[in-house]
Amino acid sequence: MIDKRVASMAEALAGIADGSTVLIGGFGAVGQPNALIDGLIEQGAKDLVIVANNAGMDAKIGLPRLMAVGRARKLVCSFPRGSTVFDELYKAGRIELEVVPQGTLAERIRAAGAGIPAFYTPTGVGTKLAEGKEQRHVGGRDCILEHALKADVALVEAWRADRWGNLTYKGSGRNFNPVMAAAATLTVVQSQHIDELGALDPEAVVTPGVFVSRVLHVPYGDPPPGNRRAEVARPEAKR
Amino acid sequence: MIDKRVASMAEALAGIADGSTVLIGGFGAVGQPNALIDGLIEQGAKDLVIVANNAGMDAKIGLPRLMAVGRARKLVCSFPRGSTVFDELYKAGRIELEVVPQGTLAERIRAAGAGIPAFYTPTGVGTKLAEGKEQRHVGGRDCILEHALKADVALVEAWRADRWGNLTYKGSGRNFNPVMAAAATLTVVQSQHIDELGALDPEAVVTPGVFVSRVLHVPYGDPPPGNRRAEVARPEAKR
Amino acid sequence: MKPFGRAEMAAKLAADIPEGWYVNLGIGLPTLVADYVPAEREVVFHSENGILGMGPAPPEDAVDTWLVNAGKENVTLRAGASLVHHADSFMMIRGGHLDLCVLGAYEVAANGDIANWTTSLNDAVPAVGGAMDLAAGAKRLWVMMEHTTKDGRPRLVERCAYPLTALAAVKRIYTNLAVIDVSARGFEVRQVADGVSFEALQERTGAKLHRPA
Amino acid sequence: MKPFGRAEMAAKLAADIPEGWYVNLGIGLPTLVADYVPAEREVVFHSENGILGMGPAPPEDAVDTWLVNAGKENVTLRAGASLVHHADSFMMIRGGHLDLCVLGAYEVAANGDIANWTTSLNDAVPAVGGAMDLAAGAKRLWVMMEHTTKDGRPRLVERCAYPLTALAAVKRIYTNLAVIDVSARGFEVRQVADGVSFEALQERTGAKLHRPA
Repeated sequence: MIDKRVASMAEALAGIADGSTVLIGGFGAVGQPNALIDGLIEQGAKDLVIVANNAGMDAKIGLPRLMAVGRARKLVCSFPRGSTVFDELYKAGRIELEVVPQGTLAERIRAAGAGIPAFYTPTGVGTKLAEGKEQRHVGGRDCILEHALKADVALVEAWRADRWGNLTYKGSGRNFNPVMAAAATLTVVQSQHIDELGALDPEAVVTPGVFVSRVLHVPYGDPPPGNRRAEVARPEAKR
Repeated sequence: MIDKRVASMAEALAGIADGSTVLIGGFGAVGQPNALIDGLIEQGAKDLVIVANNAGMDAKIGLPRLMAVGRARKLVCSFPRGSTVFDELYKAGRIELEVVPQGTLAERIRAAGAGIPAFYTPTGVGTKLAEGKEQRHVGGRDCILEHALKADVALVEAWRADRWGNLTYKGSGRNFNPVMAAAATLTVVQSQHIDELGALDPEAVVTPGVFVSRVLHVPYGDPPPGNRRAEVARPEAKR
Repeated sequence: MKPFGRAEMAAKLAADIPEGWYVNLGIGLPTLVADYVPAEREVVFHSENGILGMGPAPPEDAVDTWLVNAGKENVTLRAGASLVHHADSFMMIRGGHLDLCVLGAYEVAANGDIANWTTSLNDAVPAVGGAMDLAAGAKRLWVMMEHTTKDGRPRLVERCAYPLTALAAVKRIYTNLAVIDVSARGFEVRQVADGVSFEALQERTGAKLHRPA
Repeated sequence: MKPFGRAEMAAKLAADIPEGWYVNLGIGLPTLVADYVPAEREVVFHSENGILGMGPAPPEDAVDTWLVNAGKENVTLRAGASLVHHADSFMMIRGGHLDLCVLGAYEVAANGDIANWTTSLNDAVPAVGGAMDLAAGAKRLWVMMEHTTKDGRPRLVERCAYPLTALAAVKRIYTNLAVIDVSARGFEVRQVADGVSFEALQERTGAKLHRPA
C-alpha cells in the first residue's frame, strides 16, 4: 500500500541536510506551510538556501523566525520587502539575496519540475537583473537565458490530501505550492485535511501524488486577515 | 457584458484566413473538436498548417476529411500513423510532415502560450529529429533548443463552458486542449454544455476565459469506443 | 492649478478601460482603479497570485482570508472567476494575454522605459515582485504616478536615472497633472488638469512634451 | 529451447516492479504488463494523454469512452487517480518523476541506445509519439521485445542500425529468450529461458554478452 502520510513532524522532515535548497510555498500569509517551517527550525538543518516569494511578515512564526535563528544562508525571492527580520540580516550582511522577477521565479521552478534546464524570456531584459546573463534575440524579441531552479526540498501547504499524496488547495492558497511540489527531490506537505483514497475527484486534483513524498496532517486553520486597503476617498457608487 | 458565445458555426469560424496555423485538440477520438473541423471545411480556408497529435482515423469526419479535401499544406504531429488519408497524401508528396516528439510538441505549444520563445530539452538529442537544431550542454545534460509553436487558431473541445469562456473537460478529453487554448490568437471552442456564469467552481476551471475567443454549443455526444486491447492469453487473476 | 486627486486619477483611468479587457492592477495607487469600473461594465481583474475575475474588497464581516490580491489585501471573487497556480497565472501575464497592466512608477522616459522597482543601486532591500513580468508581458502598460517628486523633480524624463524595470514598455501615463501618451514622438499630452497650461506642464516635465498630432 | 511467451514476459517484468513505483507502459506488448501486477501491490500507471492511476480495461458493458490510454484503448481509473493536460502529463515524464518506462523496440545497443520509432530513414510515415520523451525522461527505461527479428537477425546489437530514439537510455531488456541488464560493461545476462544456454543466447545476440558480475 502506498502511504505517504507521516505521523509526526520529525518523520515529515527527516533527512533534510545542511546546505539544502528549500522551496517554500505561500503568497502573503496564504498557503504558507508555517508548521513545517517551524518544524524545520526544530529539525536543525542550517546553511539553507530558501526560495520563497516573500520574506514573511510576522517575526514570531515561519520564515522570518527561520532566518532570525540563523539557518538561512541565502534567500531567493521576488519581494523581500516588508520583513523586518530579513531587513536587519540583509543590512548586516548576514544573508545573501537573489532577487528574481516573480514570473521568472515561477517559471524557473516550473522548468525544474518539467525537465527544462533553461529557457529564454523577455522579462528583465535591459535591467540590472539581466546582468551577467546570456542575451539573445529569439522569437522576435530580445531575451535572456534563465535556468531551472531545482531544489532538494519543497515545503507545501495543501487543503486536502490523500495517502497517495494527491493534493488540492484553497482559494489563493494555491499560488507557488503546486509549482514547487514538482520541483524538489523531497516534497513535504502539511495538509489541513486528509481524505480517503478515492475521495478527491480525479478532475479536481491539482497536484498529482507523483510529485509528493510525505504528507503531514496539520489542521492549521485559516490564515490571518490580509493587509488593509489603502485609504482613499471612495466614490458613492462602488462596483 | 462579456459574451463569447456565438450562435452559429459561421460566426465561430469567421475570419480564419488561408495559410493559418491551426492547433487541433484531441488524443485519439477523445476531445477532438470534430464539429469545428467540419465547419472549417465548410468555411473554406486553405493552405493550412495543422498541428495535432494524431492524423485521425475515420476518413469521413474531422481531420482526415480536412486533409482529403486538400486544405492542409502541412501537418505538425507526433503520431501520424494509422490514418489512411494522411498516408496516401504523404506518399504522393501532397502534404508536408513535421514529426515532433509528443512531449516536445506539448511543451512548444505551452511555451507559445506562456511567452517563452525557446527552451532547451534533452528529448531527441542524438536522433534524426535533432538534425539542424542547436545543441548545447546545459543543466548537466546534452540538450537541443526548441522553439515556441504559436498559432493563429486553436480548435478546442470542452465539456462545460460559460459566457466568459471558462472551460472544463471530461476524462482524457483534456489532453492538448487546455495547452492549445492558450497558444493561439483566435481560440474557438465547441462545448458539450453551456453553463450560467458562476456555475463553474473557480477552483475547477481548467482553462480560464482569458484564453478563449469564441464558444459554440455543440452537444456532440460521447466519443466512439476506443481501440480493442491487444489479444493475448490473460492470466486467471486479473488486477 | 487644480491637480487631479488620487480618486480622480483612478476614475479617469477606469473610464478608459473598455468592457471585456483583462486587467492587472499593480499594488498601491493602481489598485484603486477597480473601484471606478462599474460592475455592469465587465472588466476582468487579474491578480499575480492566481486569481482571474477578482471582485471588490469584502464587507468587514464577511472576509474570506483565503483570498488575497497581489497587495495581500483580502478580496472577493466575481461570478466567472477562476483560480490557478503561479506558473499558470504568470502564463497569462508573460504570454501576452492581459490587455492592460497599470503600474506605479518612480520614472518614465520619453521612449517608454520605466523605472519602478528600486530607487537606488544600493537599496537596502531591492524587491521587484511581478513588475518586470507585467511590464514586459502585458499587451499595454499604463502608469499612474505623481507628475513630480515631493521636492518637485520631474518623474517624466528623457532617460531614467533609477534602475529600469523594462525597456520601451509604457504606452500611457496618468499623473495628477495630465494624461500623457507615449508615442513614437515621445510624450504626447492628451489631457491636462484644470488650470494647468501646456507651458506649466512642460516646466514640470523632464522631456519635451508634444501636443497631440 | 522453451522461449518465454508474451504473457510470461509481461509477468516476469511485472514481478520486478516494486510497490509504489510510477510506471508508464508503452503501447503494444508493454501494455500487457499491467495485467500481471496484482491490485494489492500498488503501482501507479501513467498514460501520456494525462492519466495518472490508470486501472484495467473496463468490462464490455461498462465502457467510459471518455477514457483512453496512449494506445487509444478504453481504460478505467483507480481510486487515487488524477487527470491532467498534456503539458502537465509530460512534465511527469520529462521532469524525471516516473520510476519506470517500458517500451517496445526494434533494436537496443550494448551502450543502452534504443531504436524504436521508425525502421527506416525513408519510412512512408514516421511516427514518434512520446517515445523520445519517455526514453530521455523516465528514471529508468526497460525494453520488452523479441530477442531476434522474424528472420533471425539479432535485435540486441553493438550499434543500432535504425534511427535512434534516445542515447544510452535502456537499463534492462526482457526478451522471449532472456532478461538482460545494460550495465557499464554492456549486456549482462540476468536470466535465460528454460533450455537456452549462454552460448545459444550469444549466438542470437549482436554484441558481447556478460555473465553477471
